[in-house]
Amino acid sequence: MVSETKKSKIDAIIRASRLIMRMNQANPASPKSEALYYKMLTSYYTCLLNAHDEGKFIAAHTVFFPSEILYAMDIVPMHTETTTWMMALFLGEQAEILSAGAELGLVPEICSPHRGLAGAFSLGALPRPDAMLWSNLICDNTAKSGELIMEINKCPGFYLDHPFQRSETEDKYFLGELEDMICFLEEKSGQKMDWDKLSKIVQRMDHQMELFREIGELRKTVPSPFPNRGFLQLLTTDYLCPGQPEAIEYLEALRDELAEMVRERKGAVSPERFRLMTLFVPPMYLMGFLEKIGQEYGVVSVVEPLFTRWAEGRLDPSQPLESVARKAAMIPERRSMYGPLGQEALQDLVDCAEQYKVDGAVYWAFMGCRHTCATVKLFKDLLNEVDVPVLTIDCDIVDPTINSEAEIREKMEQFFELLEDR
Amino acid sequence: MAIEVTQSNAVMLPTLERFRQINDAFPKTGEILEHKSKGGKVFGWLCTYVPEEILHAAGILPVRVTGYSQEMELEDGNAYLYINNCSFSRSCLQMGLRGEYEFLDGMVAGSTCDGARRLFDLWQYYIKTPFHHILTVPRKYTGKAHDLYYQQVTQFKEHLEEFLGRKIPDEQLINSIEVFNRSRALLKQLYELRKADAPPISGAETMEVLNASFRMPKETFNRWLKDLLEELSKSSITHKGRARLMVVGSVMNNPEFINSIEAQGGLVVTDELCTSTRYWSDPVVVEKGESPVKAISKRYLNNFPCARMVPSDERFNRILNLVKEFRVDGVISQIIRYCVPYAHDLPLLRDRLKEVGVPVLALDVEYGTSGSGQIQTRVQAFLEMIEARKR
Amino acid sequence: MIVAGIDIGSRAAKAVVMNNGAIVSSVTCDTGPESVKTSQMTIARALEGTGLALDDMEYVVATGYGRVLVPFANENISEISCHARGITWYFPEVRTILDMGGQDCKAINCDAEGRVNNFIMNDKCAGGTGRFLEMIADVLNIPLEKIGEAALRSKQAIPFNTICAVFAKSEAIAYLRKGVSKEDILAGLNEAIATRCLNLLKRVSIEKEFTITGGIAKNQGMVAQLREKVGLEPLLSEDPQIIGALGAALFAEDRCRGKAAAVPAKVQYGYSDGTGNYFITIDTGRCDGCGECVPACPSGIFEVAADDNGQLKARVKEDARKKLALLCPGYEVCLSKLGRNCHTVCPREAINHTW
Amino acid sequence: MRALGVDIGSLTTKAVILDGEGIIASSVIASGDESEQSAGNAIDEALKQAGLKKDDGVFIVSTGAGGKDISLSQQSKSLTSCLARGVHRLFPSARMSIDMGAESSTVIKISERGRLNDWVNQDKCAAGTGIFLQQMAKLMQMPLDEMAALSLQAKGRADITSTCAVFAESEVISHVHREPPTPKEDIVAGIYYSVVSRIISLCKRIGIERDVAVTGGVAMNGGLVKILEGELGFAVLVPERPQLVAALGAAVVAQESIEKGISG
Ligand SMILES: Nc1ncnc2c1ncn2[C@@H]1O[C@H](COP(=O)(O)OP(=O)(O)O)[C@@H](O)[C@H]1O
Ligand SMILES: Nc1ncnc2c1ncn2[C@@H]1O[C@H](COP(=O)(O)OP(=O)(O)O)[C@@H](O)[C@H]1O
Ligand code: SF4
Ligand code: SF4
Ligand code: SF4
Repeated sequence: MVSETKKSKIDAIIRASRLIMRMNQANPASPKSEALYYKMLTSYYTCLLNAHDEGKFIAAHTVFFPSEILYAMDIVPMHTETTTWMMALFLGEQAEILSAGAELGLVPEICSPHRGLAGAFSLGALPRPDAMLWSNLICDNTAKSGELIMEINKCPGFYLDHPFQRSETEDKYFLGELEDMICFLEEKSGQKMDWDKLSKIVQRMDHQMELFREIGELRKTVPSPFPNRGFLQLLTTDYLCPGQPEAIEYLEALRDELAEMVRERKGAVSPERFRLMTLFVPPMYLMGFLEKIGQEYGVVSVVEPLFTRWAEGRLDPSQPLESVARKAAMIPERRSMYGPLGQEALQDLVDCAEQYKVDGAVYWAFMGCRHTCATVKLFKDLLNEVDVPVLTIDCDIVDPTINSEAEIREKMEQFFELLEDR
Repeated sequence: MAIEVTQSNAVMLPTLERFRQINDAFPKTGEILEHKSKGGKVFGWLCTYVPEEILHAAGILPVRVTGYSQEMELEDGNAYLYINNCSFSRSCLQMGLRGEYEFLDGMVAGSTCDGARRLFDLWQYYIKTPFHHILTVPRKYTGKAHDLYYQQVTQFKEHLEEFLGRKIPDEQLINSIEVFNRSRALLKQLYELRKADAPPISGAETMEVLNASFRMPKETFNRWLKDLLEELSKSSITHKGRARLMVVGSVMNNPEFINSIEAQGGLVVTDELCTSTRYWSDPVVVEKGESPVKAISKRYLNNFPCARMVPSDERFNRILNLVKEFRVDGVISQIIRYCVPYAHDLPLLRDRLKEVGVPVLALDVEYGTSGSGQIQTRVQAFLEMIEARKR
Repeated sequence: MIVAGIDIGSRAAKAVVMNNGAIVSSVTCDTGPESVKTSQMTIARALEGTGLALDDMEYVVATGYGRVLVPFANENISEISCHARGITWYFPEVRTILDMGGQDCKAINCDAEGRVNNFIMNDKCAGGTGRFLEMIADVLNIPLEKIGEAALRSKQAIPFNTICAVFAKSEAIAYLRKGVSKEDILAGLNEAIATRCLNLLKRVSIEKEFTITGGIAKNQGMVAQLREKVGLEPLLSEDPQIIGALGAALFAEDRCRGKAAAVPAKVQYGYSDGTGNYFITIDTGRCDGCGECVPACPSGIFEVAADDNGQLKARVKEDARKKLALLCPGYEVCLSKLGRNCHTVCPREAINHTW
Repeated sequence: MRALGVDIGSLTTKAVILDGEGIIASSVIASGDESEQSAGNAIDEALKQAGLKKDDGVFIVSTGAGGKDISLSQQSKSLTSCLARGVHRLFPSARMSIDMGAESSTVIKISERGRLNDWVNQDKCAAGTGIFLQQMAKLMQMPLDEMAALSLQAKGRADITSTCAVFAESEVISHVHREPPTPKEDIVAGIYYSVVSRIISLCKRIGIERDVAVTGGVAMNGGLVKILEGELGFAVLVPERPQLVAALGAAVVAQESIEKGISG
């Protein structure tokens, strides 16, 4: 086992995000929310970095995990996929991490963030967790990630089983799973669940979801005020700090800024020529490029149905655990990526195209993600019916060696030409 | 250097030929057409977590949905499921899209893995089979998981009853359980024969039997299999190889693939596949006072697990037991590319087998492959490696 | 003891002739379209000037892609085993082998005796193989033998996005058109290939010492890239391309020494007459000459003697061979009368009867 | 003002000149190392045919792999858009077109107005492209047209399962030297079939819609087109000079620009 303090890369992430935060603060033109976002990141990772020194219990978990419960139990969460991305993004260490994953014997067909996170653990780049938590929300990769990591870290683990469909019995089963997980955590960490705290987190989470929806509404205006890279930040916020004061602070500031821009009829790009729907996630390492090409061609992503469309509904702080379960069902990703593909999710896609006045859609077909790619054709058929052309780009979301910027630029330019022609 | 066979078996084992004919004719087998012509319904099922007894008790002929028995350009499959879903699901979908499963009156799947559930999603949209059902299959073995799965099986039964417009009585279910258990017991007998030093049946031949078991009425299958066992007991044929091998992995039902291993002298004595051991290994046990549906749901969730289940050690332990029982010298893991559950388990499984000194050959294959030259080279090298170790 | 190993690869055919543990000659020829002809031509070239003929070979082992089509070979063994065996001749300490040939690339992990522990091969796509480099050499108009040196002169390797053998070629052409130097193009390709190889190696686990075999190991540019990517100094033999054939020759020697019988040899004694088949088979691959069967047989038909390789093996006595049915009542009869027979006493299950 | 379209492909460079009536001149030359120069030569050749001089007022639109970075043209347009325009000009009923050039295969969908609606191209692997066919022809030691003619006589079809051009090569070799050897025409049919199945796979990704046109150099390969038709189950439209379609489309774009009054 590698000693974590020697090799863990968390402090490097903190240094990087703190640097960006300072740069933002120093630049009067930069929106206040930017600095708040990096402040949120800094505090999340500082907490993680110091956890073991402060005698705290670290629970590593996969994506879409109800970390509200961890916060309420005063357990320090570590979002494994996001943290691995951060390393890749800020420190440019994809190659090393992915190759460590290969060394464990994980074949290239496995989703790269998951190959990467196993690799990161085996390198000792992530702090050693005291427990590993994982679930089948959202896919087979998340469902299978846990056991290898338990073995690498020699730590206990809990697998949270999400039922596939929704019905009374299935909801009950999930609630039971959450209860069992709390028992597991109480036993392993020696800490108790603080129900009042959970209730407060749920209340803030409810507010947070409202903020997401408000931001979504603001993006419907022409021109859209929200920059292309912003979408990743929204995701990270929910992944890392659900119902946390830092998240609320950032999102409120962001909402106010966007509202202000809408009032002033200012767009994120000007002039705004094409409004895009983004399907699945663009490669993380291309965020800067997308920002640039957006400015160049007047293209702005206005909606990401698979990632930013929260289902309707409210949470009830007086029923905190039920609310945590309910939130899981409202996660945008869950509606179209997990569970049987219902008419409702498909209709929503079409509605989005109309409500957001979308000119075209770009489907980032991430080759590691099987179930999203399986919908490429279906979504394309549906969107074509309402006259929205769809560009599909095969890519890898963290490994820049799969396709070059030039190649993607070429495809996108061609697509803009197509849009122009119409 | 192939496995040594003492005699050609065509004469000795006429029933094996009959099984082979069923497989060659699939999906247009006489048995399926006959059932249809008598006004019977035929349903397709996708995964070993679909309780076949329920269909059988309803008078339906259950047929396992499989893909093309060859490696090919899956034009339709690629278009609809994209190229990164396992070629098994793409191959099945392609057969479906090309109308080769048009005789199906229903399609039943379980939420087993991403590939299977997406295949089901698209089947629902693009291939309009009259009846569709997907069961939520929990990934755990806890009491709560059993309760949930029991509920799911009950709901499935109710959905089916509604579709058929009649009830499925418990007596029918009990009868079906008996038929299926008999089938399982007979298959177990067949596998017992393979424990011998020089078994009377090869791995590729066993696969023919298994394939036929998904594609014909169980009653007939049981009769035939009994005949085959009889013939085997009288036959003087023996098979001997350079090493005793076990094939593990997801789905695989092309006997040619096993044949290409056996052509190198590796005798396949047992396996751990969706299309074999995982299909037949555990019987349904109806405890006193228990409803047949409960007994069925219990068996299906507790059955020899797929890599989707947690903890994986349940599966690993079963594999280790088989390795011991069948005196396995080496394990060939064949994983269809883009099959995530099995690919994720491989590093751990390799470690477990290493502890007991059993080497693993990992092959990434496409569904339907019959074993290319490259695969044969690998198998040959693997056998040489096993022999070198024994020395 | 004169033996030969022949490796019919996808791009080149190699042969090694050995006499009592010393290499007599070795050759490398192009692989023609017909494996049979290629193999005959290759062995003929290898024997040229040695004063030896094909008939003098006691044992020939074939390996490589065309191994099953060598008419004069006594046995075929996969190239994976042969490379591992061959490299021990030079470097017994090698644990990790990267074999880079014409159409495939293999990473092998082996032990001190050249026994393979684990291996992995590329498939589906020939990008990054010897054939690929040949195409590039062709495009750049540099002789294959010179591409290694050329790459070493590069100052700034250019990044390649594709590993498809055919497309990399056109990408290379495009770079040429843009005026990028041939050296830099080669270095860029080598880097892309080395990355792929590293991934293969990682999947079998990299241990010291490390070697590269196969024709591409002659390409210094490639070797330099691999040295850097893998982070280990590869041990290189003087002709890495013949390692497979050398391994095959070493296996042939082993066979001659009877270390292991090539085909599990079975010796049959007996006859058939109007009343039935009377054969006793002794599996000499299994028999270790323990002699348990000799006293166990009430008719005393067995004896133990040294075989051609000087190993002790059981056999049926000369004078008993013609009258087996008279001497031996059948093993089941023995068992029921005496409670034991030659089958039950043999610890290695080497004896079989037909009656 | 005349409209000139130039398509700089990886293998050949094509130029087409249009006036109000129709095509007045065209040229096909081998692409050289320099896109600029290839384009220049093709343009000069076409102008010569038309009896025109550069300063006679031509508006040039370039397209193709090398079309973007040349200074000779007043405008550049992507290959897919030009193909759509070109095909629409020739076959207004075509809703889909398969373009098979040397190093890429592109399938496009065309709206009723002749605009590009959707496209997909063969990426990252040479299987199923013209250059693959050329390599195979070299291997079979016969010219492309002879090979095409031969395929029409095939009774069977050799199995060529490898998708990688290099591996397919060794499959072909093993067919040639099999005992008894697979008939040459069957091998050729097998090769064509492997290309066709890839192409159809591409088509299916965006959904096949009739009528279908086939363009690019490979469309001159009658044998392949026949197999393609067989697999599609209906006849396709093949222009008289399929190689020129993209250049024609570029010329159409040039004409539109002239009409809109944009000039260089
Ligand atoms: N002198 C050389 N310099 C560089 N590369 C070489 C040289 N000789 C052979 N090669 C490379 O080695 C390859 C053949 O390797 P080899 O191991 O013989 O392959 P195979 O066994 O598959 O025929 C050729 O394709 C070529 O790329
Ligand atoms: N006469 C012919 N018969 C059959 N195929 C041909 C013929 N001429 C060219 N081809 C095919 O067309 C391809 C070149 O197509 P082309 O459209 O000129 O390519 P690009 O535009 O990419 O340069 C060649 O690779 C070859 O396969
Ligand atoms: S990207 Fe797809 S495969 Fe990867 S974790 Fe997410 S849902 Fe799973
Ligand atoms: S092969 Fe793997 S991915 Fe495909 S259906 Fe089976 S378990 Fe799922
Ligand atoms: S069966 Fe009896 S008599 Fe025959 S060889 Fe064996 S011990 Fe001897």
